[in-house]
Amino acid sequence: MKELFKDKEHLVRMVGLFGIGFLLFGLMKIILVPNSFGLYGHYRGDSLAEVAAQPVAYAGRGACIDCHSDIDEARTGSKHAVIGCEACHGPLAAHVAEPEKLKPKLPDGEKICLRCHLANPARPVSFPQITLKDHSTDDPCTSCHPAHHPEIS
Amino acid sequence: MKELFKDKEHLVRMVGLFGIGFLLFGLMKIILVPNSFGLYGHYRGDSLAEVAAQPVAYAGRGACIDCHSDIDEARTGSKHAVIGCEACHGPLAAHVAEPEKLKPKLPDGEKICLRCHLANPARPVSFPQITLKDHSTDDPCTSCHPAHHPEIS
Amino acid sequence: MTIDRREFLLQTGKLLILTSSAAAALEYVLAGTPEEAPGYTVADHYWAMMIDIEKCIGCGNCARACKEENGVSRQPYYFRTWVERYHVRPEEPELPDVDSPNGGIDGFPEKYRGDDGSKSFFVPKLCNHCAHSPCTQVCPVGATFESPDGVVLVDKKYCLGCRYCVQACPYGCRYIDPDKKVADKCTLCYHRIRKGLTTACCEVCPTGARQIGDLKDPNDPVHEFLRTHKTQVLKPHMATGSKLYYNGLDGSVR
Amino acid sequence: MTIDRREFLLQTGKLLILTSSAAAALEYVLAGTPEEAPGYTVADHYWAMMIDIEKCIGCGNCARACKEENGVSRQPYYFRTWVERYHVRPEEPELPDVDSPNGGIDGFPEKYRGDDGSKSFFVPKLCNHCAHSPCTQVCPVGATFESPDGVVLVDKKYCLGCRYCVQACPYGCRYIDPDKKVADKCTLCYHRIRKGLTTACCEVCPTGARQIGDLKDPNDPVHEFLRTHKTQVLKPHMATGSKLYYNGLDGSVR
Repeated sequence: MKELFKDKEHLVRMVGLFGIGFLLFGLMKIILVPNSFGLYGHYRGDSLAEVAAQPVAYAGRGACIDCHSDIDEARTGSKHAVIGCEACHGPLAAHVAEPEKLKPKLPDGEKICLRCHLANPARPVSFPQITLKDHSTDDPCTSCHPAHHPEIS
Repeated sequence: MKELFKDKEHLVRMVGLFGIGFLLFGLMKIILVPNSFGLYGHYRGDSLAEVAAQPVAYAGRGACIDCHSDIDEARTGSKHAVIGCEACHGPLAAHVAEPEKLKPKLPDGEKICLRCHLANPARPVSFPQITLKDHSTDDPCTSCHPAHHPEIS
Repeated sequence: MTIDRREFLLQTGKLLILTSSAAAALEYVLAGTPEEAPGYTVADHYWAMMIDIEKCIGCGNCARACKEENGVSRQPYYFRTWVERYHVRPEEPELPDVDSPNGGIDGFPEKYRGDDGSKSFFVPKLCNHCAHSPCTQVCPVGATFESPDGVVLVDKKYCLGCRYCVQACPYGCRYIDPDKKVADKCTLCYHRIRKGLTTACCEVCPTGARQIGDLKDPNDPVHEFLRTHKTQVLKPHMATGSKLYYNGLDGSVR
Repeated sequence: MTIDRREFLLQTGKLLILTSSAAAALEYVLAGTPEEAPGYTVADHYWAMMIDIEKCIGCGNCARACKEENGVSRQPYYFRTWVERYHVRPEEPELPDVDSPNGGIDGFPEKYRGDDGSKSFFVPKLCNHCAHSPCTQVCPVGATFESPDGVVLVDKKYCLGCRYCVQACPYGCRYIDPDKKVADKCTLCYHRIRKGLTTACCEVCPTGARQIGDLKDPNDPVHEFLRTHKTQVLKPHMATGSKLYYNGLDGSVR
């Protein structure tokens, strides 16, 4: 038995080195691997909340209608009733946050109308489309078709 | 020069053998490769006509209506007007060839009707389907719905 | 419950056209020399088939008529065309249940409930008559080929029955004829379309879910169909050049 | 020209539901602590998107709103969502002309005739939020991943900008953010859907051609959509488990 451990010095040295190695590895792991890594999978779990923390630019039609229910009522029965307000009026979360300070501009009627309704062969045939030169007048679209209820009855 | 052709005998033998080989190859090609092979592509061109020579079992609605125009007129305005006669009556080219000799049997009404109209969740919802136990009577289908004009007006 | 005047005139017009050409050909058919029927030049035609899933009611008329017309074995393992029923459960849209009892010839017994949130529909299948068909590429003797008019055919006199083509078809549309022991498959009723008749399956389809079309004929309704529908072929990534165009094909269909 | 009573009630009902949950969340949004908005557990949701090609009019609202909402570079080479115009000529249905000028944001100038027998339509594109996404598999550091609620996201703090994921995406949906030099892509407006809001692109789509849906919510209209439509995903043979479901997808779309 004593024979076996005759040259034990190199064994002690080896065990020592291994121990230091493990300690260093553990230390590095604690320092380098973020806390939430592996929470849900092979990625930083915290990054979900970080992505979710991005501010909102479009408030959503719900926030608009909270104040402007009169406009929503004006759309009743119209094909435009299902369109989000910000589809034409642009992103308005800032206006919702500070209604008085940040007032939205009125959209440029004709440009906005034609964005959807200018004839294009790639549009579904059932969708209402106009060819400008064949259309009745040169008046602005909204003079005949109120934007919130464009149907001519 | 004479030196070069000193042992010409083996050359003559070789040329002879090649000649016989080519002749045999040509002969085999003529015998084994069908005439029309390669006419349109890497296949026997005649096989097109051979496939096309198969006799017809279904005469097609055109041949039926040539004689039975009264039935076709009875279908006018019905949803069944566009259905081929042989869809219900079976293949009748033999009857067209010998109208008197080979008389078709009347189709088994109910079975034929239900083949299309028995309710099945895989059928398009817009297609008229019936659930037998919920349907009005036990009478044969055709007592209310004439097969050639099934609409109840 | 009546069809409107416009559609009626359209359908009647179609029938008239069909009648005259079919009648002209029928003389030759009945005389036993159909190959001499006039007016067919292979270079003038290029055939395709369109299937509208939205119209298929799974009546099995097509599979039944195909066996009658082409003398296909009555055993339930041999079909040139057949109808599959798909049942797609919402949990596993990529693993649908598919059945095709006797190819759909005897109908589809009620098996699934219609109100469990699942989606079910019928998919008629047949040879895709590929423009770059794998089956013709593997034939060692040139016994199967794409005809100049776009139909994939088998030369039954020349076929060795080696089964290479059966293995090669990505759509499972070939079989070995149990009597003749040679490869067999849908011919797109080549003996009919050359005479101006439609295929047996199209002739008996009650809802018009199947239509053959001549891509080289500018007046063929196939062009209108392809223009006004969003069509899909099966396994497009295999680049087989399939000419079997489906409307309303679900992503679960393989 | 009016919508019927039934549809009106349906749409109004949807708005009411949206309003209450959005209003509850908005307080937190405006207070700058949106991650604390109540009522969202990742395990309770699983997001997908449905696009109905039959409804898309190519107005470009989606692409425009996406850039506004997510601060995507205004250069015309960077898009999280964009609209492609397909123009399929009858001679070569497999080789369509595809264009997407500035992603569709400025509209699609008239370029093709409608009466030449061709077929044209719009195809909105975005990240497919694959369940088995190739892009997350190649990331060497775990900076991109599928979240438990089914959204493929990028950890911008952790990304090295090595571009492996950009190469791996079979749908071309990733780019390197020109400012931050890290991978960027559609987040399915993760910051919005966690608050009960819909995505910016869905919010501004005037025809309802886009809808997000929660596959784990039995009351979500997504189930009705998937049940009543024949849906397709892009490149199904790549088995990416795409959760971007198209209705009315043409076979020419790649």
